[in-house]
Amino acid sequence: MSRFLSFIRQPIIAALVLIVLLLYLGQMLSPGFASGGQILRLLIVASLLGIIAAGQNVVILGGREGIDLSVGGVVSLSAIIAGNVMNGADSGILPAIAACLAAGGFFGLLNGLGVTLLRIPPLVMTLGMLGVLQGLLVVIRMGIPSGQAAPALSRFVTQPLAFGIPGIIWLWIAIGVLMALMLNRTVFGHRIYAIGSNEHAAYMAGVPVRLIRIALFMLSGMFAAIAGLCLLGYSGTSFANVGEQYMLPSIIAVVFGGTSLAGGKGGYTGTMAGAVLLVILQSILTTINIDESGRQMVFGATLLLLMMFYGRGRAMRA
Amino acid sequence: ETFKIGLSNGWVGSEWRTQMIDEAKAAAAKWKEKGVDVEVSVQSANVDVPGQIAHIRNFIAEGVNAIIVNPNSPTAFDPIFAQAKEAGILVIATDAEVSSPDAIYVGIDQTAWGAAGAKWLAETLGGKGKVVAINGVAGHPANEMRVAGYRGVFKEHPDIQVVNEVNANWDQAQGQQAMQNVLATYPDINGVVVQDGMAAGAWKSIMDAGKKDQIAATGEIRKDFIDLWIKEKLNSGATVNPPGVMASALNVAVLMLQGKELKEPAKAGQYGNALYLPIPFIDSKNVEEAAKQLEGKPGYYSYTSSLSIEEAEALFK
Amino acid sequence: MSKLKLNGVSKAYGATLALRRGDLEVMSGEVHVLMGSNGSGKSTLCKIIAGAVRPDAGKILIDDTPVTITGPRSARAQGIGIFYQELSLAAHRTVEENISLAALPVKSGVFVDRTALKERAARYILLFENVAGEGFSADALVGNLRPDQRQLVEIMKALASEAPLLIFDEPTSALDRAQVDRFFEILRDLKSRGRGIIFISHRMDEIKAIGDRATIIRDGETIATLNLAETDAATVIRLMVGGAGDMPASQSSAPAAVDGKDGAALTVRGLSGRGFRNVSFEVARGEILGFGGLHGQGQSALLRAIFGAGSITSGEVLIGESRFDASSPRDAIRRGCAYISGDRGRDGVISGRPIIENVTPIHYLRDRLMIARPRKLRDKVTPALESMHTKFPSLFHPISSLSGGNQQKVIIARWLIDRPDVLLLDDPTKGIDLSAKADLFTLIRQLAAQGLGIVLYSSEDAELLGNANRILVFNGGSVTRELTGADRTRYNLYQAAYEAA
Amino acid sequence: MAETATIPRPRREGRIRKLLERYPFLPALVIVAALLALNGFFSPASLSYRALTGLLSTYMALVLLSIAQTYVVYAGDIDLSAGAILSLVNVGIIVLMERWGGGAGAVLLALAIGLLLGLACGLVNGLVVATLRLQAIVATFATSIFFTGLALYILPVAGTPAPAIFWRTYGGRLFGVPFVFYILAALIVLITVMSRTRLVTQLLAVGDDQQAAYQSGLPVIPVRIKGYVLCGLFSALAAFCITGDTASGDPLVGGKMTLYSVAAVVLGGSALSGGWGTVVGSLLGALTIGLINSVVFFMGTPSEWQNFVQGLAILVVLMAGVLAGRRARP
Ligand SMILES: Nc1ncnc2c1ncn2[C@@H]1O[C@H](COP(=O)(O)OP(=O)(O)OP(=O)(O)O)[C@@H](O)[C@H]1O
Ligand SMILES: Nc1ncnc2c1ncn2[C@@H]1O[C@H](COP(=O)(O)OP(=O)(O)OP(=O)(O)O)[C@@H](O)[C@H]1O
Ligand SMILES: [Mg+2]
Ligand SMILES: [Mg+2]
Repeated sequence: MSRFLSFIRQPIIAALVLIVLLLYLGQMLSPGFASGGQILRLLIVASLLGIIAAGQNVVILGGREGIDLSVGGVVSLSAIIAGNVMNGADSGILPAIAACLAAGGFFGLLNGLGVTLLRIPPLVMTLGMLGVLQGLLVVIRMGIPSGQAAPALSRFVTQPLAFGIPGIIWLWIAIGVLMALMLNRTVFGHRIYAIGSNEHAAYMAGVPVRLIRIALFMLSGMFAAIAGLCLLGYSGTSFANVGEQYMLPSIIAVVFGGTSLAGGKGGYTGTMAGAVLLVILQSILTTINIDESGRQMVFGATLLLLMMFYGRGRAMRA
Repeated sequence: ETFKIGLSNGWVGSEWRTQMIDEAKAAAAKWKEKGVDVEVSVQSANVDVPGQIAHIRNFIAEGVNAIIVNPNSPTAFDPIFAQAKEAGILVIATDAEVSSPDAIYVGIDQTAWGAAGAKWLAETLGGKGKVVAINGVAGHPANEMRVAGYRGVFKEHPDIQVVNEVNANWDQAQGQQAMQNVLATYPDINGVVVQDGMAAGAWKSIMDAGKKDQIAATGEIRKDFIDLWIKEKLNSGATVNPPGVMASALNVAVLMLQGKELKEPAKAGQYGNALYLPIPFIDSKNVEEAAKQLEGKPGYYSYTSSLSIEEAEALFK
Repeated sequence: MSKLKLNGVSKAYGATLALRRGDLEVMSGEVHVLMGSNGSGKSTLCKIIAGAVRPDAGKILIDDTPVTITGPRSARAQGIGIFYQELSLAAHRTVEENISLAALPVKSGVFVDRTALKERAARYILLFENVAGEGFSADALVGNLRPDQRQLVEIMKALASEAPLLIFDEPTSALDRAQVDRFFEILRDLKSRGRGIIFISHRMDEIKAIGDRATIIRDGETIATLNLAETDAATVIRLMVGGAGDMPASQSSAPAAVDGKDGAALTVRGLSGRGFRNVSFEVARGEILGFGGLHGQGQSALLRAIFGAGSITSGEVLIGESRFDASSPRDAIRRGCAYISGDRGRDGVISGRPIIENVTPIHYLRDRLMIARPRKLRDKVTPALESMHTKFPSLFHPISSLSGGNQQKVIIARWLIDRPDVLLLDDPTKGIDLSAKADLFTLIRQLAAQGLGIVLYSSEDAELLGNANRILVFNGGSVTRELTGADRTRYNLYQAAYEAA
Repeated sequence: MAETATIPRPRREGRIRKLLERYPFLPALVIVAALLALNGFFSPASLSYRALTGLLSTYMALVLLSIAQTYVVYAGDIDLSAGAILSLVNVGIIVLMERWGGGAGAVLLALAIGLLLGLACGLVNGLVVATLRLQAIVATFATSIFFTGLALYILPVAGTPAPAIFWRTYGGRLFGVPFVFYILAALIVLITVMSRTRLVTQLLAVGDDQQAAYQSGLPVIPVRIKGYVLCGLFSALAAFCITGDTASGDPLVGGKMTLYSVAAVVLGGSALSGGWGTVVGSLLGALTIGLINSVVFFMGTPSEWQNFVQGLAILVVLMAGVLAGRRARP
């Protein structure tokens, strides 16, 4: 029982309660907001964010101020690569997945190498990489035919697959289960937490610190690549800069989920709840009819308010 | 005759901008046939406002004859344009108007752009119905002008009710999400005014909700959307902000550098320095024609138009 | 005169009752020793007095007046200065800035008064003249200093508070003899000037040397206050471990030399690297080789280098017959080398993680595991922890909920699941209590008997003399003397350590 | 023991290290010099007095914003709302100057209010991060959204010219010397004075190890709040410069500048983890970013490649800054 309780940690409960409250609020403000179909559609959007946040999550867990600001760039890149590889044909989906994962993994590898071999702080390394990726997007767009999503991919993302739930939500659930297993039940997972909470001690206990950190950045790149692929399915066509809007929200989702930006503490289940929470909040704000300036002020203040529930650090005086 | 023209673009986040630069370069090449050597020098990268001011400074240092800029801010360039003018450089803004009295604007009237779409929608809806608007970046001048444009039109149609206006930052995916949310809370809307860059996304949500026959919405000028439009027989109409505006601006610039004078000086617009270009409009009547122009082009390619050298010459005395 | 009085102070961290009932009275002009095994609540008590920890209940009286301490600042204002067991230094600031950190001298209201800062620092640095070691200066960055030098800075910082009541929570754990001697001189001087001093150490000889009275604390409760001059060590230990508690086995006579007929477990030939040079020795299977000498003479650096965590510029290392130049700890562990560091905060504890995850990393590596099955691991982990008599609520509690000593036991336990061939001990008992120490050395001897080659570096002479078959004395990065058989005396050890220093 | 086996440690490295320890901004200085040289090589005109004045007046805002960022980074914090504060102050003073008629008195009064506005924003950030203990990156991102909303409320669309007296002074000359040089001089004096204050030492100590600083008796929360307040004040100063250089109000003007300010701090050799760095380094870092943008152009990079080359150059220089900076730290 106590194991069960410690597994379902506090922030997740809090996030779930808040999700219900927000849905209720949304329904009050604009009837129809919390209808079944709409909730599914919100979950699709949340899956996109949540998949990116999975990568962000492991990088943050790995410590040494881990953070990946380049996810937005990788998402955009992957959407463009996928669109061009599949170009509207279902037969192109598998090659597209391979190409996206390879690209995401490659840029993750570069991030990881910079962070470990050259010891560049992740914030700096990935911010720089974001700039490079944005430049690359412009370059590879020269003369390349634009891509269309394959119909099967679009169906996977937007149409029900089983039990009335779209494939992407199933995918997200599967990722959630795999992440929980990886973090709690594999040596790799334990090593992520180890390097996140005391890198030097982990090193002295034979943990391949660099290798793992590189792997984390590669994972982040690959999750972003998967999200980019799904985003292509969501929007049908690829376009430059699709990923930009996900950079900071992916971090916020992780924080909302109770993972500490200092590393070594937290998990993915909370992040999933955090992603849902964030998406619901954003949609409520789009549906209420006030000026954009008002929306932004409400959004900023609500973010702060919500962070008060979990994002808080420890008091210096124990 | 040799002219050196600097092109500055401060944001590279969309294909439209790339096409804009490409068309401008192509326009410069055309002048060769006329025996005029137009050398373009391009600065195009993501920069902040100081970064784009630095673009202009670099051009001044390089000693160009004219600068054409797609500005990151409408007002931030007044002092630097003054310096450029002092240095004898012709400054033309395109795509977004600038407040500087030392520059002229050559491009479309964004207010009219917004109005044209709204007018099409109002007519399509027969002057009554519930409408939502999906706008670009709040506070961005082009967005605010477009908003003013459609508001003005709807004011003339008292039976059209704008039930909500949301911002989706000219991002296709955000437009799609915004449309989803809107459809959930206003299931009975009849029309959508959505700016290009987001219209494809909004339409995707409309189609996903199975409402493509109940709702009329403005559209995109990208090839992939126009193809979809024809295929799905969408009830759409798209005002065109052609990426060719910079090419038009370049042609005007060369003629001005040759010492020609405009028949009607650029005096339009809120800043009194604008030379407005015609705004093409695509609706179900001429969408096939638009598709023909775009045949063989990549999906991100936009329907475009620009002043040819001859058309530009016609504006001058 | 009573300087400080605590009445029924208590503190719980979540479910752990760190301090049940703390009663304490410290007089002006005395050195009052706090004694207790690891995790008994000494540091908690001190931090409560210093304002760093908020007590749940209890009264604090200073000069017989009840006071409320709201934080470290308020404690300072009420005349309390403290040396923290885990130090409280800013690594990128200079020694002089650290000494005055809490009350930087200012001029014109906002600017740091550099002259005053230097003068003040010079005063305290002077106190440790000649014993502070190479590289210690007012403008050195603290992060560049050795652990013992850092501890000296923390001492100076506490002294600079010029507080009437000074608390020293294990200030000597990294200091060498000369430094301890100098520090005690200073304490005696302070005492004579009427300051009240609280002092914590796990070293009996130090307690004897400096303490006036002692308060014994057990399981978060203060048991008794004794006059040290009238008590013997056995009584104190009995009080610390509780009435029927098992007495720590007093160190049996020093072990005999090992003949080495089973061959060498570890051979080091002409090894040089950062911090040590040209060191050669051999450890036979079953042998415990001691490293002695003052602090920072290359012992730790050498051990780390062998373990693959330091630099080696020349020389060679063999484990058994095969050449072994570990490029990383990972490499070293795979080939059967183990290294237990006394600096658990840096090298050992994976803080915030469950105890079980703190024990398993070596097992993961040596068994090449991919999947972590808690049930299977529990069967491996529990015996290892029990062999050290570790006290822990459950395997899934975070390690940070344990006391320092118990944390160290957890760290040691991680090396016991899969037997190594060579065990390197780098001052492994730092901060662990007497009975834990006894447990550890019993275990070490057992391991030696099973044929491991063991290298033991300890800053406590008694540990070396009591356990090592041979002792290599280090000075300036190389071995200056080898003590075997009857030569292994306290006198010889000191003499060898100091001769060239 | 003979000297034969002393630990090999080249003396040169020791000297460089000492030098870096004393002047951590040296690498940034070298990079700035190299970029200036490159600029001059590709386009001699870009090194003219006039061009340098222009560079300075354009990037003075980013310089100030980077300095603002440095003070919070000292304490191990970060302020992702610095750019939003800049925008807010920019529209705030523009609107006030306009409303009060644009005379010299109005300008000065508006500037004073602008400073107060920056201070208030900094205070909000400080309270949220230090007192409420929210994680700095996300909390200041949230406040940045709030501040941007407020800026949009004050001035919904860019526009409203600044009084001529204001921007003519900023862009003009005094006794024949461009005004920005006076600003630069004043700034250097100001940061030198600042570096001697107790607050800066305290910020650095807090950044080094917050818990240790608290246990030592430092007023950690007030110190961090003061760091954010300083950041707010310098962001307001940055807003004055951008207002001087652009002579108008734009509620989105600072949005893109925040991340550049963080990059500039790192380029200047400061540690994002806190406890180590210099303000001068950040000043140079901001100029580096400006110079990279120019050099990419003057090199004649094809337009499609400019963004890529610019990104790559910034990444490479960031790496160089970090690597050089680390050699100096213990
Ligand atoms: N030589 C070393 N000595 C001591 N600690 C080290 C050493 N190398 C690394 N560390 C510690 O381990 C952390 C991670 O280092 P690193 O990335 O080198 O690990 P690694 O992947 O095991 O590398 P390798 O096995 O190649 O040495 C460092 O931040 C540091 O704390
Ligand atoms: N921050 C904390 N969180 C949770 N528990 C703690 C914390 N600090 C101490 N404890 C617990 O409080 C108890 C007393 O710890 P304390 O550090 O006071 O012991 P100690 O007597 O100083 O031991 P040592 O001799 O090992 O330093 C221990 O059981 C420890 O696990
Ligand atoms: Mg203790
Ligand atoms: Mg290494």
